[in-house]
Amino acid sequence: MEAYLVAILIITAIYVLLSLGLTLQYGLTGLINFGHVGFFCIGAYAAAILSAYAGLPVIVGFLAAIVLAGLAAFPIGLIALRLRDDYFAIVTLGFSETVRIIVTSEKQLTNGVQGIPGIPRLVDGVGILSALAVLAVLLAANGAAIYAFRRIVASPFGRMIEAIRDNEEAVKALGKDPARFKIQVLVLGAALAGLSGAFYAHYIGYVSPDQFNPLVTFYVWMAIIMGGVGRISGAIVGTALLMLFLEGSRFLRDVMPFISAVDMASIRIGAVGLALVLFTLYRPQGLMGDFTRRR
Amino acid sequence: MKLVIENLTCAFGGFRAVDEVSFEAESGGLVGVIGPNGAGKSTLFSLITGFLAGQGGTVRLDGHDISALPPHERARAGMVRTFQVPKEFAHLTVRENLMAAAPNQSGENLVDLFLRPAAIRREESAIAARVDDTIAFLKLGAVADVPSGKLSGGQKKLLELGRVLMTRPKLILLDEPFAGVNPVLIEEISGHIRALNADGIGFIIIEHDLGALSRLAGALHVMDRGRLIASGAPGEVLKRANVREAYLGGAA
Amino acid sequence: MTIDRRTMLQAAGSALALTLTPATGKAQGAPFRIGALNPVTGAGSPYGSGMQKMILAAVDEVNAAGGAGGQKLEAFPDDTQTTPQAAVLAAKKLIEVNKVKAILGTWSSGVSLAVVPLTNDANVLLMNTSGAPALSVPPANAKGLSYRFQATNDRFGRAFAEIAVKEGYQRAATMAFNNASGIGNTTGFKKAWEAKGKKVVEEVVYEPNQSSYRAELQKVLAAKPDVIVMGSFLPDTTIILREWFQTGAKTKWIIPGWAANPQLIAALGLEATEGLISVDSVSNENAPSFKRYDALHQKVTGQPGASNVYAAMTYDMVITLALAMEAAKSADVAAINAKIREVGNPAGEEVFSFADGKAALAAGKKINYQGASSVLDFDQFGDVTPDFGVFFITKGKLERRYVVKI
Amino acid sequence: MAFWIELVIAGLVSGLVIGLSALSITLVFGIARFPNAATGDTMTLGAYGALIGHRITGSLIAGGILGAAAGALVGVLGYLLIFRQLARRSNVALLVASIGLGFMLRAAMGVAFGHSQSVFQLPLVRPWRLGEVPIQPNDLWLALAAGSALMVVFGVLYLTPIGRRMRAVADDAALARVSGISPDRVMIALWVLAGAVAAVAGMIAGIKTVVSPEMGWDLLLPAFSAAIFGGIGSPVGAVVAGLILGVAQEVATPFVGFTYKIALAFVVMLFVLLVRPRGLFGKLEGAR
Repeated sequence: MEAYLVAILIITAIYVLLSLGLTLQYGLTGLINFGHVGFFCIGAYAAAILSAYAGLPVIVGFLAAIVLAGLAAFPIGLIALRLRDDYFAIVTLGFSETVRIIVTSEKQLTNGVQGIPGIPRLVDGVGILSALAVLAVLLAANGAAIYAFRRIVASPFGRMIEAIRDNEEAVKALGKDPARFKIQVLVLGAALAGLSGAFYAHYIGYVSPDQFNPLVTFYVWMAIIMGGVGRISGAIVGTALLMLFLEGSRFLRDVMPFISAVDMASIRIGAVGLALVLFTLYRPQGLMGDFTRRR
Repeated sequence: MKLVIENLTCAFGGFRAVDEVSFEAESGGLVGVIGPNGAGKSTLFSLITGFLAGQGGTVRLDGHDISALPPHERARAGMVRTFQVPKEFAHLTVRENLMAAAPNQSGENLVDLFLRPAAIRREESAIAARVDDTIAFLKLGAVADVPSGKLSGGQKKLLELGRVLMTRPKLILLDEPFAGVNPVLIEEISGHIRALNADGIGFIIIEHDLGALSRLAGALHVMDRGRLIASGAPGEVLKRANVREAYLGGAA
Repeated sequence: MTIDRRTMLQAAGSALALTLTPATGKAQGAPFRIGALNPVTGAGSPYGSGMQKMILAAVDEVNAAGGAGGQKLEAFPDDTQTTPQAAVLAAKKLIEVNKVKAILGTWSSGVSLAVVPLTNDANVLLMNTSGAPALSVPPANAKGLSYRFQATNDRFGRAFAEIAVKEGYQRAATMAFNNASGIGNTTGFKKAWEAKGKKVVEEVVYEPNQSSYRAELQKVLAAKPDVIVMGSFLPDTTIILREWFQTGAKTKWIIPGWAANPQLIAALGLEATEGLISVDSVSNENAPSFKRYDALHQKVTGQPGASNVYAAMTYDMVITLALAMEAAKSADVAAINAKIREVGNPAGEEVFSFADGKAALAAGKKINYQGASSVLDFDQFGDVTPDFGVFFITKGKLERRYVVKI
Repeated sequence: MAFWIELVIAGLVSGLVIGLSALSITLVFGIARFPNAATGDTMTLGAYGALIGHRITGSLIAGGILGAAAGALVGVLGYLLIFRQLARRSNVALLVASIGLGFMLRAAMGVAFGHSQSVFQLPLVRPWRLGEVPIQPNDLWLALAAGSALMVVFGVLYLTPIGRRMRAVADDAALARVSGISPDRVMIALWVLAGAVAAVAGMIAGIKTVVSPEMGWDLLLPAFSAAIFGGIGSPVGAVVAGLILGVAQEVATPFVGFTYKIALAFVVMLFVLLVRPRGLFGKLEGAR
């Protein structure tokens, strides 16, 4: 039981990193990134290729995951930041689908649809201790990310990105270039997603293109919308709720065997949809509080 | 600083919102732009400050052609505008709004943010001191820590003026600073403008309230249907027949 | 549905007890726990619930025969959702919460590759129906705890090549769905075909979920092949064949059995499907074990057993496992693992059911279980090499003409 | 030569599906001002509706009408229950809600119809030959169906009073409100039209391929591309862009490879946004 709980906590912690990135991008800056899974994918593949194929130390893969995912955000940012919000959403969604097609097609590098198996574990060994060690590393990474996040929110930079979310024209009128800030935010969030991807690859041990479909992006969106947009606590609580919801359905079937598993899959995605609609309609600020108050 | 605009033109479809408008303004001066609703005054501001791309004409600042520069670079050059409908950062407090407007903050650079925290703290307290002065100057002390979205219309106008002042501008373009503001506050704002003008800051002001503006402005430009129909000293311009007709319509 | 509150509460209570009570040591009579980890939802959903039902049914069959190795079996069903992440968490749950000793019935290669490190770590058996060659060898099968009841995609491809030679085709082209299984089939074919000194005139790999495959089809047909070999699934095969028929071309097709099945015929009609060659690992159809399986499958799903080859495999997994337990007379995984080849491979009396095998073992004989899905002889990698049935579709019926062995 | 002509014909037929779905998107985008991500699942619903209608009546036309009615109904319900409540919120709120609505539709169809594929039971026919080029009768029927759907939409938009009001709202919502146009009636007309068009697109896609709960989602990206390419808010543009995109996908794939076919829609979209953000015929700018 403990090891299963630890496994859920590990996956939760991986998703919290994703949620934090999106909170920075959407919650604070107002960037509608619908391609989050693309950066996650780049991070996972960078870590997988460098450790499983090239045999480099794990830390190199992690650094590459962060850097490459961040770099990938740069051109997307340059192009897409000229666009209106809703166009930005569609372009980023297209970006993540393109990333998936590229990792599917570039077989020499990614082994195509066969995926990359045998990605080394973060911590060798069997049993709960090694799982706890992985969790500890992840929590440390989350802690560092949250620390950096809070520093940024409390800084002049944080003040400016919130100003951009509130009114971009006024920011321009004051002589500051919103694009410069938005691109940095996009890169930061993408780098966090890349880090998350590296953890994911080393934990699951196997990556293949079909793991990186847009549903992952929408799960993260659901988490931050439920938890509370623009707040660290919202990202964490929302992600925990998401996991409870995804994993809970596993136990629900133990308890209510008359729901067929096939229907369960539909019910799961329907509930994601219902949550998105209801939260948008009735509680746009999410569970953890008021959109108007930061920190 | 001297602003010269020549033949600025902007058309939407076949409709010419601004039609070959030219004039000048400079630091220490105070120019008023008046005209009936839809005359193209706000569009003119957007053309000057780069928020709209027109179909012709040039904008020169101290002799440099800045027609191709994006809005934030024009603002950084010292020419800063406000908006007809205030664009406050609604979720930030008055104080934070003003802090955000201060120019050249190294805390806006992520690398400095993590590598030079002490320097940034010093900088922040310097900016905070300026913000305190600005709040006192604009008498916004009572609402300093209120989210700006909750301010009254007049207070938002003051806040926008304050934000502009934080950027240390040389030329300020005010779009209807008196609209929706009570007469007492109008006198106050006028007082601020005079004081700043005396310090050498130039103003271009769009206004409906002719009384307040004609007492402030050294020169008036009158627009009607996108064109500049009269320019000159306020007392003289307002007497012209075509101005009276355009501006006051049949009532004259 | 007529479930009153009382039965529901009872069901809920007992299920909770099952889920949440940890295994109570090795007391005599405590059941041997196995996980039925199947693709109930996602891409594998056409097969997953049948696979799971057959595991549960086979467990009942074993228990009805008095259990194996002195123990009853108890199965815990779960869903991989056909995605590695969900499968990993499900496997963790099965291993850690339900304390299972074997996980049966992972389907897609991606899922099996993601689950196998966990089963290795926990010293748990994994029996899968995946096609990827990587599963045979270390690191995936480093401990020899993983068994594959399905032919590898590569073997399918080799069977395709045998058939193409036998039918006298000269100019073969391939079309593959862009995933591990689809490409595995066509590359396996290409290797074997070229080894016979022949050429593949055109190869196309296509993306799923398109509204038309005409460009792909045209490119293949432009090379004027006499046969097109597919590595495909049902929806895309439906669309491709419909478009092919409407172009008026007259090519022959060799298609894996999971795509060229009765549903395909129902979708396309008699004329378009006439003469298609459908290839499947032969369920061991004439064996008594298949008849048992077929009857059981008919009972629990209402469908004929031949409609789901993977269900036959999961049925065999339980029987094989139970026989190995019986032979080992132990619930120890290492001891059971040591006996799996012994009860499955030749040199032994051929048996066709758990009860018969148990009786033979009790009589001190060696046994060779002949499964419903194939004869089930495991090679050194834990892979089976089933025979392949070659079905020609004639007048809307799948008609088996012959069997190829590779 | 015949090879290329065949590809172009195939592309035109695919393009009709893309064009119709883009038309639905562009109508909503132009009038209700948000990208409606539930369009794909409305298509799926239309396909299932038509499938059921076809099975019951044996007539594709009756099936199409039932499918279109189902699409229109979901459009109107979505408006009344969700989108109207969000009218004063940002377009992000509307976009997120539309994704939610799409997921709910997909879930409901998954439960109702299962996940295995369904097909329209239509007789398959060998093609006619025009010289070297095979012409498929089914393609002609599909083109005819798409053509009549287009005629209805353009008829409503350009020949009826409600259509004139819709275009007025698209041009300037505030002005239209001032001049006494009831927004509710225009919006309901819009959602009827948008839902029905998406449903017809779904039906055609379903006839060409197979019907499954996920089919519409997969067609969404090309549809968005075409809507942007054609110019948001331009019905003609959406259809023309859909056709161009369809042909481009088919004709280009022998060069770029088949796996990159799907990415092509995205590349076209990026290119258009960079070079001509208002698309072929559009008024709204995608760039700021």
